[in-house]
Amino acid sequence: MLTARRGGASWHWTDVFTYLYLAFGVCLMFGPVLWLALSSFKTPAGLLEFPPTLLPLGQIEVEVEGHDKPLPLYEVTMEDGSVRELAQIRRIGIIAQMVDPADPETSIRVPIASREPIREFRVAWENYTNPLERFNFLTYLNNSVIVTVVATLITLLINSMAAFGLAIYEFKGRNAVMLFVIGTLMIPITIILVPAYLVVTQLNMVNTLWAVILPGAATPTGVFLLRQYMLTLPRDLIEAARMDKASEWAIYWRIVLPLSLPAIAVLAIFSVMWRWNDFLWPLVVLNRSEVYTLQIGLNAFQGELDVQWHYVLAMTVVTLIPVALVFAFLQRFITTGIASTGMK
Amino acid sequence: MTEIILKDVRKAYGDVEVIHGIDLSIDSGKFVVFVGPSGCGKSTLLRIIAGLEGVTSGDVVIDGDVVNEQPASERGLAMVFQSYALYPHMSVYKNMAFGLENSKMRREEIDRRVNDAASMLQITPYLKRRPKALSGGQRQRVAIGRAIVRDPKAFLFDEPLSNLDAELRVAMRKELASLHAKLGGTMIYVTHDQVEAMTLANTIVVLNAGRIEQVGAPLDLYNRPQNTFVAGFIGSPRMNLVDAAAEASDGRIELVTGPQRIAISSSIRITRSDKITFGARPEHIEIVDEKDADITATVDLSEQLGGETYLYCTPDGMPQLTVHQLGQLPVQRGQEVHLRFDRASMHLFDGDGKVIANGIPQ
Amino acid sequence: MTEIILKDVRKAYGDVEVIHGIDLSIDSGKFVVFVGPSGCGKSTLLRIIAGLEGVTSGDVVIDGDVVNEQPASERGLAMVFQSYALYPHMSVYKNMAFGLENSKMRREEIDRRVNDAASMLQITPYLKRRPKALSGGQRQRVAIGRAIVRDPKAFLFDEPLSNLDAELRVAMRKELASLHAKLGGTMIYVTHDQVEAMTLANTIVVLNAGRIEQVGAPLDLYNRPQNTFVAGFIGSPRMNLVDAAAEASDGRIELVTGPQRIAISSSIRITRSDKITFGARPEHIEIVDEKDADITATVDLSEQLGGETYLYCTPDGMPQLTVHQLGQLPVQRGQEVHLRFDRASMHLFDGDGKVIANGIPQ
Amino acid sequence: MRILFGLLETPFRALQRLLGIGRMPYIFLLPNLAFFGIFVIVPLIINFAFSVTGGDELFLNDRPYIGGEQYSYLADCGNYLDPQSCREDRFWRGIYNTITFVFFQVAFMVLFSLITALILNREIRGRGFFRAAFFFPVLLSPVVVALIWKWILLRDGVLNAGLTSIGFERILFFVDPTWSMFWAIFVSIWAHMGFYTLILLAGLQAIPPDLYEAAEMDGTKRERVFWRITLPLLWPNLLVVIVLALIKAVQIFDEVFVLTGGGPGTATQFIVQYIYTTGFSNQVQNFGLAAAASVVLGVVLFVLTLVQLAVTRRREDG
Amino acid sequence: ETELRITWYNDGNEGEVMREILDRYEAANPDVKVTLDVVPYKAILESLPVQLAAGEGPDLARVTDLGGLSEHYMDLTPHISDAAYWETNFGPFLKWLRQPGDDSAISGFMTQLTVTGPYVNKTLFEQAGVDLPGDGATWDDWAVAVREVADKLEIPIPMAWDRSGHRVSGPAISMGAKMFDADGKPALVDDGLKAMAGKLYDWHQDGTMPKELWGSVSGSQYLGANEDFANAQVAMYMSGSWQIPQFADKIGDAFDWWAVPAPCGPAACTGMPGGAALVALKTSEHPEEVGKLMDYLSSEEVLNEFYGKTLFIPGHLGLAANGVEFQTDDPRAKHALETFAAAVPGISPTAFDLQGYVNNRVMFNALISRLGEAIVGELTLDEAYDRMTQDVEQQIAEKERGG
Ligand SMILES: Nc1ncnc2c1ncn2[C@@H]1O[C@H](COP(=O)(O)OP(=O)(O)OP(=O)(O)O)[C@@H](O)[C@H]1O
Ligand SMILES: Nc1ncnc2c1ncn2[C@@H]1O[C@H](COP(=O)(O)OP(=O)(O)OP(=O)(O)O)[C@@H](O)[C@H]1O
Ligand SMILES: O=P(O)(O)OC[C@H](O)CO
Ligand SMILES: [Mg+2]
Ligand SMILES: [Mg+2]
Repeated sequence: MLTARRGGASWHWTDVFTYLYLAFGVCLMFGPVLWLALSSFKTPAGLLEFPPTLLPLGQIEVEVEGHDKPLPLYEVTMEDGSVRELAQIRRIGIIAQMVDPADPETSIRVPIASREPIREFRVAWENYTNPLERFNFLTYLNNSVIVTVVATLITLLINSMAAFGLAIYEFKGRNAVMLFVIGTLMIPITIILVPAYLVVTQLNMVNTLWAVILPGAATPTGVFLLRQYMLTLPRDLIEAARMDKASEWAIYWRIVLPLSLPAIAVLAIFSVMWRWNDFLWPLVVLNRSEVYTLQIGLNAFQGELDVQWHYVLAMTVVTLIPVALVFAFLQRFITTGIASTGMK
Repeated sequence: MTEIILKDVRKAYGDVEVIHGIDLSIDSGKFVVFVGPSGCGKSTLLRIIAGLEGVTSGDVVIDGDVVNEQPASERGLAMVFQSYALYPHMSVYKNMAFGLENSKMRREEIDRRVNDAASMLQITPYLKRRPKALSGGQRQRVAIGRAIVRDPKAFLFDEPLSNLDAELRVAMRKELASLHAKLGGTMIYVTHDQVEAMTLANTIVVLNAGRIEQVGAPLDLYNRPQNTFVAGFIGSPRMNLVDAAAEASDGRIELVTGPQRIAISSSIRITRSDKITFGARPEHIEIVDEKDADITATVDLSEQLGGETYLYCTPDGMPQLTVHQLGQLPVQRGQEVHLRFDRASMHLFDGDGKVIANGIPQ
Repeated sequence: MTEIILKDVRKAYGDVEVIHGIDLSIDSGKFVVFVGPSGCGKSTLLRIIAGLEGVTSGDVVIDGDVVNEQPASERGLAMVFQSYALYPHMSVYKNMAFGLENSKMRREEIDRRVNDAASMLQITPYLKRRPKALSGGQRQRVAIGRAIVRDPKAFLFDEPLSNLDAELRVAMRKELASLHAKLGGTMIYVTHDQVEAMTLANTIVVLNAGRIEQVGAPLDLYNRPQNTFVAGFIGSPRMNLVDAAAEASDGRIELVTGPQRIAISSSIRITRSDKITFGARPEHIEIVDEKDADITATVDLSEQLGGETYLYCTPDGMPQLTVHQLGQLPVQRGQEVHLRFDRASMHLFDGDGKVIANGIPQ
Repeated sequence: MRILFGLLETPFRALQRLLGIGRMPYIFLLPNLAFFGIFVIVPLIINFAFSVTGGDELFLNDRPYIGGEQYSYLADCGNYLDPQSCREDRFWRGIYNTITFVFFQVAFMVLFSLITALILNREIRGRGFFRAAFFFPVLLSPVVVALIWKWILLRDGVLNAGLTSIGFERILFFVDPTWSMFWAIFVSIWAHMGFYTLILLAGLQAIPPDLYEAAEMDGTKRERVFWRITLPLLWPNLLVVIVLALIKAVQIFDEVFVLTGGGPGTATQFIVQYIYTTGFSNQVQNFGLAAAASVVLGVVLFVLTLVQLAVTRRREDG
Repeated sequence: ETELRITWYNDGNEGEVMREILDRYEAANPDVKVTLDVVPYKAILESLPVQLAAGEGPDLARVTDLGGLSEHYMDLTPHISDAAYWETNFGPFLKWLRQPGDDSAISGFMTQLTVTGPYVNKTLFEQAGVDLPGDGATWDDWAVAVREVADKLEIPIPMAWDRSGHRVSGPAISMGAKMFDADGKPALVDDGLKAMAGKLYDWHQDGTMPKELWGSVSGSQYLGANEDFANAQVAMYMSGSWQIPQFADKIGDAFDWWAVPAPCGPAACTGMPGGAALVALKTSEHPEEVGKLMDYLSSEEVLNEFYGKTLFIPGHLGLAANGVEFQTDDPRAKHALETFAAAVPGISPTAFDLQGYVNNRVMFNALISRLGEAIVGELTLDEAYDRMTQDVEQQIAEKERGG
């Protein structure tokens, strides 16, 4: 029985399996993200390296007398088998001209295959600072935040209103509306991209944040999730409120909404995720930089012929930070909330 | 002070009629209790009065106005739910103030009313707590408080005590009685608990399958049930009801059931009949000497509660009888006892279950 | 036929000890009932016996073997849960057969046992149904049937009737009693219901806060409670317990509480004491003429149940007393009544709540 | 909040007076349905209109009506089981790839979410943390998920570094159709498993613990408890998970597109990617054909929905 | 104040360079503000066409589907000061931006002329002791040489070609592919193309080329081997002039990366020309200002700075002839720039026609996607040829259906 182990009882194979599975699972779930984060601090050259290093490294450079610029330091295996630390002056073909920093006068010729760069832990902050300086980062951030917040608020409001209508009342056409809602759960946005764009142009919303905010506001998932939750609220409460002279709006706003908080929190989390991560749709409807969201702005490093990976990774990490924060703050809602909403 | 009248009220869900024409008049200031078996329509009737359900036909009249079309929020009644239905996200204070806020009452007035009700119900110390942090009895009081503050035309209660444990139920029952004495408002109370009905009501309405069986004061129902349903329903443990045939003999009437014959005075006008039912409450069957006995029975089970004893015993050819005696009877399973029905408290019903006599003169 | 012995059993959850050393011996074939207030450890103790919880220290001995390390599945006991814990996805038959299938019993034997149990419990017609399609009482019977088929060493019941309504509870209680009479196995039964405990038990174990207060036959506990806890706990409505001082005067002893003085015979050996508690059950207080009365009290509330009457009345300077009388007393709120304590049924306890006397000779 | 409430309460109260409580649900539904109609239903209708017209023009006025031609083009096959024999071979390959993907993805998704849920349902220390850890990837955008894994799986990625360091050959994962499909399945399970795990966890927690105790009293072995108690009682939740996972799997696009680019060849090109490329990322944006394919997809998904509805309905009844 | 919007994408630093130039322009023209909307390249390829079709485009855009979008271009002729200057200096490229049948419109200029051609890792050749095949070497000669290098040094990838129709087309034309029939209609598959495709196919089977590019993604997606080359995993890399800035940046002097002239086939020794153009769009409401801006941007002085700083091959004939001052002191980059610039005159006219053909991407896409499917074994080569022809026919027919 994989459910609970009582204190005192002897170890069952499932106990061992459980802990192995969990250890492995945590590595598997967090490992890749950590790897991404570490990689984002590597230089473009560091990223290309194989085998990859765990930590970001940079080659050590030393000042050598008689040379204006600092020279890169190498570990060289000499012909006699001894190992020396030498700085490289230049490389011509397969021969490097090197110099011992202690003895700047004599230059030594070394085949390039016998040297290894000497490196140290070095964080390439420029992966972060360059793009952030180069772009109107704050504008993009601002837009993303506006889109995420406003869209989430609208989504929460109209979805919860609809869910309220569907959960609390019995009325003609209720089943039809539900079927409709569930039916549209099935349609991936990708396949109606172009017609949806047409609608947005007709509404003159292209290049406004509304074009990103409004179309996704009426999520079927949200209506469905909230309704299922509201169905579990005791009907007595609603009747008690009616006896208390509450208007239907007051019942919605002051009774049902606060009580649906766990489900609303879950929807809020999802909505924030959807909006924050949204890429394809904004790419179509936003083409002016003052309305770019972060996802568009930061993906501008994906060119035609070259992807500037060091920037892409760094910017991916930047967009992950809010996700991580949301995660940290709302983690208890996520784990208990989704379970309690049942999302069925 | 509010008078509520139901005129031929009917209610159907879809094709199924569950309330079959109820006529009832509830006088102002009275404590009326609806009792009846589960599913008989008690809650439905209460909710019809509250306005939470519409009627299919008939009228609900409150203080002379037909309110059929008025939504619950405008009828000015207050209801206490079985589940209490306290708003879990509001403090006790907020719970009680909610209804007043809805009618846009002034802050100070709300404050005054809530505090008055709270101190009357002794829940002032909990005003800031959430319902979750209260015990069952406290919650119950908050639910009542929420009704009181509104100063409603009438109070409706739907099994308000059934979620409490036995001891608390007794205590709350006493509080409700004194509350009614204090407030004096019209109260309609649904319960399936005998004791609550008997002790709280001015008037008990016995419902069965969507119809009224009998309306009356508690002891009236206990002493003079109009039919076997009420006889069996009121009183705990149930009245022993035995089917018998009535045979006249010797200027007396004999109730014949199986081999047993119980003679009663012929002062009762009863025609010879094959189908009759006689009833005797467990507390109205005495254990007597053989010579005085109506019947002899074998004890199936004796339940000694200390202060009282229940005997379950079966006379030859008759269904089991319950006998209730004070004190600790030294009776064993399998023993024979001689029983006598107290004639003055015996009930006779005809073949349709209608009463013939409540109490038979010796 | 199984004997179960607990030796200084203790149980702690984390740092909190909830069972503080229980010694108890349950004889083979006996029906033992655990009672006590909520949270006192009844269920925990039962689950320790079942093997669903381990002990922190002490031993559980079944038929002479210490079974502390034996998992529940191997102790050969059967348990009936408050929630019934029927497998909702299996038919009644499957529910009953499941435990037998686990022990790889032959099909025919399983079939025989299930059918026997089913016919004994009168659930044969429902064998194919799922538990959801059964009423509360039927489910209860299936749960018992599931226990019976296994022919267990002992039956454990954790409040098995508490989910049933009042009427059904009475019926099932009777069935359980006759079941024990028929099967004769050792049964341990947890309840918080007075009546169940009194009527079912051979032996009642009164628990309080993880300790045993008293062990004895039901009437023994009723008649001779060893302390105020048991006195107050056993019997419903509760015994009236009044704090008083004992003063010797005139060769008699007077119990002084407020302005009231109640004289009792000095045959009781009681030293003059400031702190004493006397108890009288509601059924042991009589309404008498003024001249015979111990005290005079004002009626706060009278509850007329038809066959019996409860009076709640407050004597001057004393706490409220409950009085229980048979019949319909014509007593009104506010009226004065003269009360006398039946000396033979009066109980005296010392300052620590220990019994001094159960019954005072006149 | 309070102000917003007050602001909206007055008009709503007036509406309620005017219309009666019976009509209030329509008022509550209105905003959502309006948004929905404008941004989902209208596009769906346009999409259908696209599917019965031709050309590469965007506005319907400019597109000639061609009836079911796009549909018959899609359906033009020598042998439906052999994409090679079809006019639009990629559409059919997309379908068959999707079927393969859905089959394995759903099977393993359910299996692993079940195992994870069972494990997370045990009384283990730090259960909250572990639950969160398994849920975490659900929060990542599909593009990020794919980027992360692509970065790991490339020729010079960390996985190959690991393999070579323990003496294996490098594997070019994205060149081998089987590996590509494997990773497409793996990564999509990685990304979404947490969600399904939580649904199952909720189901597991809804199983009354006393059933397990009853089973224990009945002398049941752990494995048997799992098969005879846990699994049957979890079945409704499992069904929900299966159906949801099925629908999501049919819709798969972004993750796999960024991860494998649909390759090698067309080995991981799924139906939505086919629609996307045909209608959007080819030089001649063939809206008509893409729309026809998406209508076909829509019908398939709708059938799946009906199945789900039937299933849940039965669960509620039974 | 007028605001002009340019939708732009970046491969390297060209956005920054352009911004500097625009800043100066704004300073000189205070009534005009020019905004550079930098988008991912994906948006240029996928979103921009839909936006333009819906009439929602910007004033200008940097595009690569030169012909495909031509119906949306504005004719700048009335708005620029000197049409003759444009004809002289951008003549051959203006054609690429015109719709079929039009031979006068001026819509923009090339921000970057690209020439496809191979790079080699000269250091690897030296280490292996293999000589670089000289001028006039054929693709087969190169294949032999790179295999030898790879064998000796255990380099995983002897030769890599970008997964791009554009890349294959140069060599295909060298092998004799005609691309069009006598009527100028597209005729992708002929013996020349088959010869090239066959080689490509064989090289993938025998390990000369890695399957990671052609055998990896599906459809017409682009994949480059630039990172593997920069990581010294590749001996010869068939790409183009646009790689120069990033190689200068990423490789530095880690090894000698050398651009070499296009290898030969029986018909020619040609690469493909191509590139990105900055075009004016019909959707603009400020044609006058757009014209003025284009005048400024297209001036020889500004372009010299632009090409020089971005290390792009000039799309300006005057500058090409006089030589741009490339702002790099990397000898390898200089050499590469010279090599590609010198290749321009030798580009086959077929290559120019193909580049100028409106639907050339339809052909490229058919070519790569089907060739890719053949390389991984989903199709035989012959099936692939049939599918290519069918793809091109179907898409062009669909396009023509709308009129
Ligand atoms: N919404 C409804 N739809 C259909 N039938 C209903 C509905 N509500 C109640 N009923 C039926 O109406 C009858 C009366 O129900 P009601 O709740 O009034 O009974 P009750 O007397 O309050 O019972 P209980 O003591 O169990 O609360 C029952 O048969 C019930 O099944
Ligand atoms: N798993 C547990 N962890 C911590 N404390 C527990 C646990 N189970 C029970 N307790 C505590 O042990 C005490 C005894 O609980 P138990 O359930 O045995 O009481 P009970 O007598 O059965 O009460 P009730 O009549 O309410 O069922 C209680 O104080 C309870 O809070
Ligand atoms: O990568 P392609 O196929 O778009 O072609 C490269 C062009 O020549 C770059 O401008
Ligand atoms: Mg009811
Ligand atoms: Mg318990």
